Amino acid sequence: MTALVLALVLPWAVGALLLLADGRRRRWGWTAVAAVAANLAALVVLAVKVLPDGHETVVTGGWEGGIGIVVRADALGVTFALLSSFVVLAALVHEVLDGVRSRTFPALVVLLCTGLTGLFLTGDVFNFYVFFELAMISAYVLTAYGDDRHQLGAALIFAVVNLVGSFLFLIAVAAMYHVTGTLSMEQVAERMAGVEPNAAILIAVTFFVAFGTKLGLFPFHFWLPAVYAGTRPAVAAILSGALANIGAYGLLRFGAGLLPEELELGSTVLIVIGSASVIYGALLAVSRRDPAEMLAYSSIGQAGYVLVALGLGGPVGLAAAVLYAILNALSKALLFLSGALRGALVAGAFAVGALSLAGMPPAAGFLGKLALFHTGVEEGSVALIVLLFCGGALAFVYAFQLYQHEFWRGSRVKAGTGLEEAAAASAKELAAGRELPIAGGAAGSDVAAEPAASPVAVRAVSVVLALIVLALGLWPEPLLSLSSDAAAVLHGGAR
Amino acid sequence: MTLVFALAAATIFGFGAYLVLTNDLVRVVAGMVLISQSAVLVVIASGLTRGAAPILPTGDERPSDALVQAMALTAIVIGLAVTALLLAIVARVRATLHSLEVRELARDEAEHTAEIEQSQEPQLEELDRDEAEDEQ
Amino acid sequence: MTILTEAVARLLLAPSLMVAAAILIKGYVDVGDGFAAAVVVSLAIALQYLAFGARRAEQELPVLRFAPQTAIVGLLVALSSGFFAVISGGAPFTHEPSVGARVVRIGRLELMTAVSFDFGIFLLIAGALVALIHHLAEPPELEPDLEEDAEAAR
Amino acid sequence: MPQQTSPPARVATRDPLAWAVALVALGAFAGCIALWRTGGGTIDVSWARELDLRLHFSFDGIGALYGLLATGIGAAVFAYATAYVPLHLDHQARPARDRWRFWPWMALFMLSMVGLATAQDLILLFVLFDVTAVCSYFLIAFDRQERASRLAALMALLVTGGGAVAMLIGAVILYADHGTFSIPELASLLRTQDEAGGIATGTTVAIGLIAAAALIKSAQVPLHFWLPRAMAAPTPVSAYLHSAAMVAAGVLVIGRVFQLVEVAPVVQDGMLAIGLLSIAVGGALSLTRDGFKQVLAYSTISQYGYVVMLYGIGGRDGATAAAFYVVAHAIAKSALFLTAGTVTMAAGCRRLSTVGGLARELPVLAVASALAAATLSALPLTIGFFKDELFFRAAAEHSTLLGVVSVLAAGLTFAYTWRFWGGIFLGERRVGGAADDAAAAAKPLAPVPALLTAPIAVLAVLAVLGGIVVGPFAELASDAAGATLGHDVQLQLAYHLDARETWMAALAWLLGGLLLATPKAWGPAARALSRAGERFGPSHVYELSLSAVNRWSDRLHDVEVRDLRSRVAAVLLPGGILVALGFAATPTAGVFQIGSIDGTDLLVVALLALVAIAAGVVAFTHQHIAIVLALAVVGLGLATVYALLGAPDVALVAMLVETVVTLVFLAIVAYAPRGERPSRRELAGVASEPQRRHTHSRRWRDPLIGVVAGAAAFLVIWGALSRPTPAERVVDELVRLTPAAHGRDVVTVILADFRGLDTMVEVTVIGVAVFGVIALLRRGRTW
Repeated sequence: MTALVLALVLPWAVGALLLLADGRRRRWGWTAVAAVAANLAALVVLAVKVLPDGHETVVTGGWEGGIGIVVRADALGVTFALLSSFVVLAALVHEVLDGVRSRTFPALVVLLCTGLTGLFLTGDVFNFYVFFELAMISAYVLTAYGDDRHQLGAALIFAVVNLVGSFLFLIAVAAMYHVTGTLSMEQVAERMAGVEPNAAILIAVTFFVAFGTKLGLFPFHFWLPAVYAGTRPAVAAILSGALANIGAYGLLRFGAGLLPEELELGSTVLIVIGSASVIYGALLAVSRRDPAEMLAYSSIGQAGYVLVALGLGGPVGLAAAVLYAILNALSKALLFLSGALRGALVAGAFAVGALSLAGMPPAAGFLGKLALFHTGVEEGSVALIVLLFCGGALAFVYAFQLYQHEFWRGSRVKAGTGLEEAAAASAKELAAGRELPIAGGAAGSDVAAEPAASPVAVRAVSVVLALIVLALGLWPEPLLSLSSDAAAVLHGGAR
Repeated sequence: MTLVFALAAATIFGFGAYLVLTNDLVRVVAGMVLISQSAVLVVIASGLTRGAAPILPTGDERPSDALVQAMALTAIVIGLAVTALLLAIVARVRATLHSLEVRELARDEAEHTAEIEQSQEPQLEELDRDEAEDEQ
Repeated sequence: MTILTEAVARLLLAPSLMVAAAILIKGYVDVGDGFAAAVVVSLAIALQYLAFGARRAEQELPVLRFAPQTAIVGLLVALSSGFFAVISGGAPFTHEPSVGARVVRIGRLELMTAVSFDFGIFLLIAGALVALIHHLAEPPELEPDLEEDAEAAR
Repeated sequence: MPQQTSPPARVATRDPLAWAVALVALGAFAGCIALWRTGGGTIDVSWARELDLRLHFSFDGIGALYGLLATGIGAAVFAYATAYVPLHLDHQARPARDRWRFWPWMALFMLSMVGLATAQDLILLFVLFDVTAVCSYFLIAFDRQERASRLAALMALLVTGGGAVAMLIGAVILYADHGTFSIPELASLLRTQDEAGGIATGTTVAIGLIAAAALIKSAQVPLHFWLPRAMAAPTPVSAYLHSAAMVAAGVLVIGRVFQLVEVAPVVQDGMLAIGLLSIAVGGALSLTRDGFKQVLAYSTISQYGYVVMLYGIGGRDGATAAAFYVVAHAIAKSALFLTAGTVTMAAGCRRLSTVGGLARELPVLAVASALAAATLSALPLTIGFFKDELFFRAAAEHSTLLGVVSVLAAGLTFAYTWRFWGGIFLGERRVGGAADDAAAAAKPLAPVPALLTAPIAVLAVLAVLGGIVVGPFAELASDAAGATLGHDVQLQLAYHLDARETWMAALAWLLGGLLLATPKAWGPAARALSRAGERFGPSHVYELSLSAVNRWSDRLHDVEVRDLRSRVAAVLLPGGILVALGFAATPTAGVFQIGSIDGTDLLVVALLALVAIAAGVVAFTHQHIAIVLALAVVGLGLATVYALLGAPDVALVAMLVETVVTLVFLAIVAYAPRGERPSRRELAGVASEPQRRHTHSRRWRDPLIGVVAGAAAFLVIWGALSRPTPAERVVDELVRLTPAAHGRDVVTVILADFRGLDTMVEVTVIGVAVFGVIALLRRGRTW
């Protein structure tokens, strides 16, 4: 229990204190890192206790469950909390090393992490909503982080669209309370079974719209590219690697956990929407020149896979959904962070991310593909296999087109520089290409005006992430058992 | 009363949704406020057992649902928070773009995207035919 | 603003603080809690801003300067009264004195964790809202503060 | 290409990194021999229990054959590359550190080939298969400043990587049907099943998918086009790729899964056809190419066509011949590739048309590569002779037709091999120009380091040695065939002058000679074929589809919505549709209830009506002050409703919050009156005319979406509220427990005690929001 509480309270208190500090100073940045690291450490301790099939429950005030708020760490919650906290930590370290540009950044990241930890570990429907709002409101402010006016526009879009989703979620929670008379997830799950189907399915649809918006599924995705492309890389990494997990987790917890019958009823719709997301996201990602935008569209596609796996359901499908969400979060964080950097080893790190995205071993991404094919074959659906194949092929194309475009063609405009600067840089590049003859270079070869390398320490973060993605591909057992344990929570394997 | 509350909440929600779709950022925020009010109303309505205020309940009369009241309070406060934040973003937008129009924002974004797309060559480098014939 | 509004504003400050205190203290017994009390206080202060203008209001009430710090202190007070029981192995938000135990009273104020929790919330909300009022009293600032940036870079 | 072998290049030859990798290769080669002679070994450990993956390696015949190739040919190629890579970088004026983009990948390439050769598990096979693809991707793109290299790398990765996915799907299908990824287990399971009455269609499809992946990797027609393009790689890479690694990996996989293929005759027949097609197309195109490496690349396609065809023939003959063929081809082809590299380094040319008559100046190279060419064209006293003998035997045993075809194929091989060799070493001496070009005749050759010749000589010696002492090679091939077939095979090879195969070989040589002598006769036809292939062939299809995908992507991107309103609409509208779907999916009769209204409720109803009207005013007013006031009416009206419903706490807070919201709204609205300053765009002098056109169509669209959203919300809310509240409600417990929590106002007790955590988070949200506002308005300065 201590670990459970510490995971929550430590970042909470530190984040609150940091609100007063000037986060651009290194020491506050590192304080924030320490807070998130402590949160991660506490979650690891918790995970050791909880996995494979245990759970740890605390009811606030020492009341009975349902009277007080149930805080419940089970395999599913801990998995997502660990993942999100890890991604947040990586992005935070990246930004602190690179130089924080705003006072509130570290505090907001730490509070966002608090919100995420809380919502993944709560066993109460309404408490989920409040923690969710804590994470979201921090994210809204974070999106505006940086001094670009595009970031401001991105923040506005992000906030408005997601708030619509949030309020829909609140309505659904209220409706759920009305029909079940309780807020504790465990009791809700028991009582939902007896609820008249029409009301239940309408509530389920509302939840789906809310989480679909969060996750950025087609056709709720239109906010996503502008936001991911508009913010700074570290924020984009947090949004796609940590915050988007809310969507996946929400669909799993509320869909498969609380509304399994409705999920089953809507499985066709889920698969259709998921497939549409897969193809649409991947296709749009193909010719995007802005890496952040490409990654944003790719996120839409990857979210589609999660939904397809969820729609297929069953132990294999649910485990695949969890696995896919984890892999996507890790590779997206890696790609967003390394895509903004330059210098030796960064290209390698990005390549690992691209491999993972394309589902190519030895990067861990292929496990997701394997699991999905497995699900598809078990389902006996040729159409689905063809869809997965096409989605995968497109992922190949966009991941490597971008990789080559970014890292093999010499200079590139670093994300976050002003437009004027960017224009000047590309003009310079062009001039260099035309005028400077390169000894021995054949005609038509591009000139590589080597851009300034990013600080070594910043690059090290990306490299470490890349090594983790590689290591998970080479030794997948922990990841696989984690995701199947997490899925087991939902299909009753380990309640 | 069920129908009345559903109608009222849905109407407010609908007006809010309409406002969010307008061009004026202040109206967009107003729309969000309406949507949040609608959600709070649903929360209150979800415990719709009219009764005395749940203070010192004696047991004779069933009090109104205190839990939804607590939830509604929380929701109202969160609504306040997001409204303030949205308004601040709008204020910043107005200060930077000198405009309160969504259209202006969209145009700005479109230009930004176009500049990015133009500043970089296309991703796919198509082989010149003659080069492909028999390279090297 | 006219002298009348100034006078009214000045006159209203003390009573509204009293009302807020009342709402805060009787929260557990009757309608109202720390949150409502804090809003009342901040509305009273907002009235000062409206009546005197930001600069004069802040000159007359220099204590306002500490609003952000107050907010964070409030948050920490609330957080610690929520979680202190964990140290002795209890659940978070465990209530002291516990169920059935005798409550120490000072007049009508009952001393228990929930009260300090509520007080923390009061501080937080009041501080935050006052800070909000302070910042809304001026138009947004866009120019980067260069000297501070330079300082931060060090 | 600048003519220089500068001292720095020679210094770089002593690059420890390069020699370390080469020595590792040599050591690995020795290790492989040792393992082979001692009968190998097996590793079988669990890899990922969850997915039933195993790390199952076994150094059997196939492992020995391909392991020895990967390390042995690897050692020769790496030794060559120690000299080649520094020169290459020097010519391109690239820094020496770029060699780090070469050696680690080469080492990994070799390692993964050995792994692939010994893998016994389909997923393991897939993983290592892809690792070789990744290695080749980076190696092909070694000259990444060249556009052709980048494109070639991408193509190789897409085609072979995509192929590998087919293998994965096949593996998963087999697993779903048979519960194992292990190849030996699958083989015995399928054989049993086959004997019991045939295998399922799904299984055949799965085997076909795996075979397809292998064929793509082996650059078989029609998915061969990535291979000639991959010649953009530095020559040692090409040599390794073609003889022992990448392309060989394809046939390796076929050999490994051959027992599965055997039970699916359709797949096997398909392989036979594809092999024949590849022999013909590859051979014919090879005859038309001018670039050294292009000639050799198409020859590789053709040569692996032989191997595929042999597996298509199958049986003992086919499997042995295929294994032997791979060995002989690897030795010869690597030597020829290295020759091309050396000639390019010496003469600075890469085309047959610009070089000739170099035999006198490069005698060692000429002899060594002649031996390699002899091996490839199956002349006696080389190991190549036996490869064709086995090939003819297998083909002729299968059918007369195939025998005839095989002679034609061998003739083709003879022709393109000697066209290559003769073009470089015979004829009029010229460097960097056509015949009759005086400058070209006089242009000197650059000096070539000995290391650019020695490995070729070693390979040539090996080829001849193999032609004389064929025993070890035969043993290697029979071991591999044994592993392929699943039972022991004996292979005896010797020269029998009277045998049918010898006559077939002689006929092939004759045919090849004829082809060589009469280029004018077949030239136009072959070139027409080549042109047709470029215009309509698979490579063109690849490029077309890639650019089509890019074009579609752009087109879709252009129609993506990019303003806030459409983005919100994109949530509301589909959401509404989904709600309607959900509504329609379940029975609705008697579900919705109107509820009763008694006297005291009338005030509430009236107030709600007022609130709705005020909301309407908000919606249709454009004056900001009016909007704020109408919003206040909505808020206060609702607060009154809450008060009437017995929720005084909510009413109080709603009232207070409403006041704060109104104040904040007024403050923000008051900052700058609208239109006071021109917008950024107006400052730039850009008219906003085109956008105005859309406004009209919006006039109906936006209210419609509002109505849809409202209707959907109505359905959900009404649907839920119509359900009776359950008898057992948690709130009753809360009311009961309130005195125990020392309180009287249940709502406050819930907020501060039962659900204190909610309250804690909620006030934190307020704190974050306020500090967020400060961050936005004041760049975070707290006061």
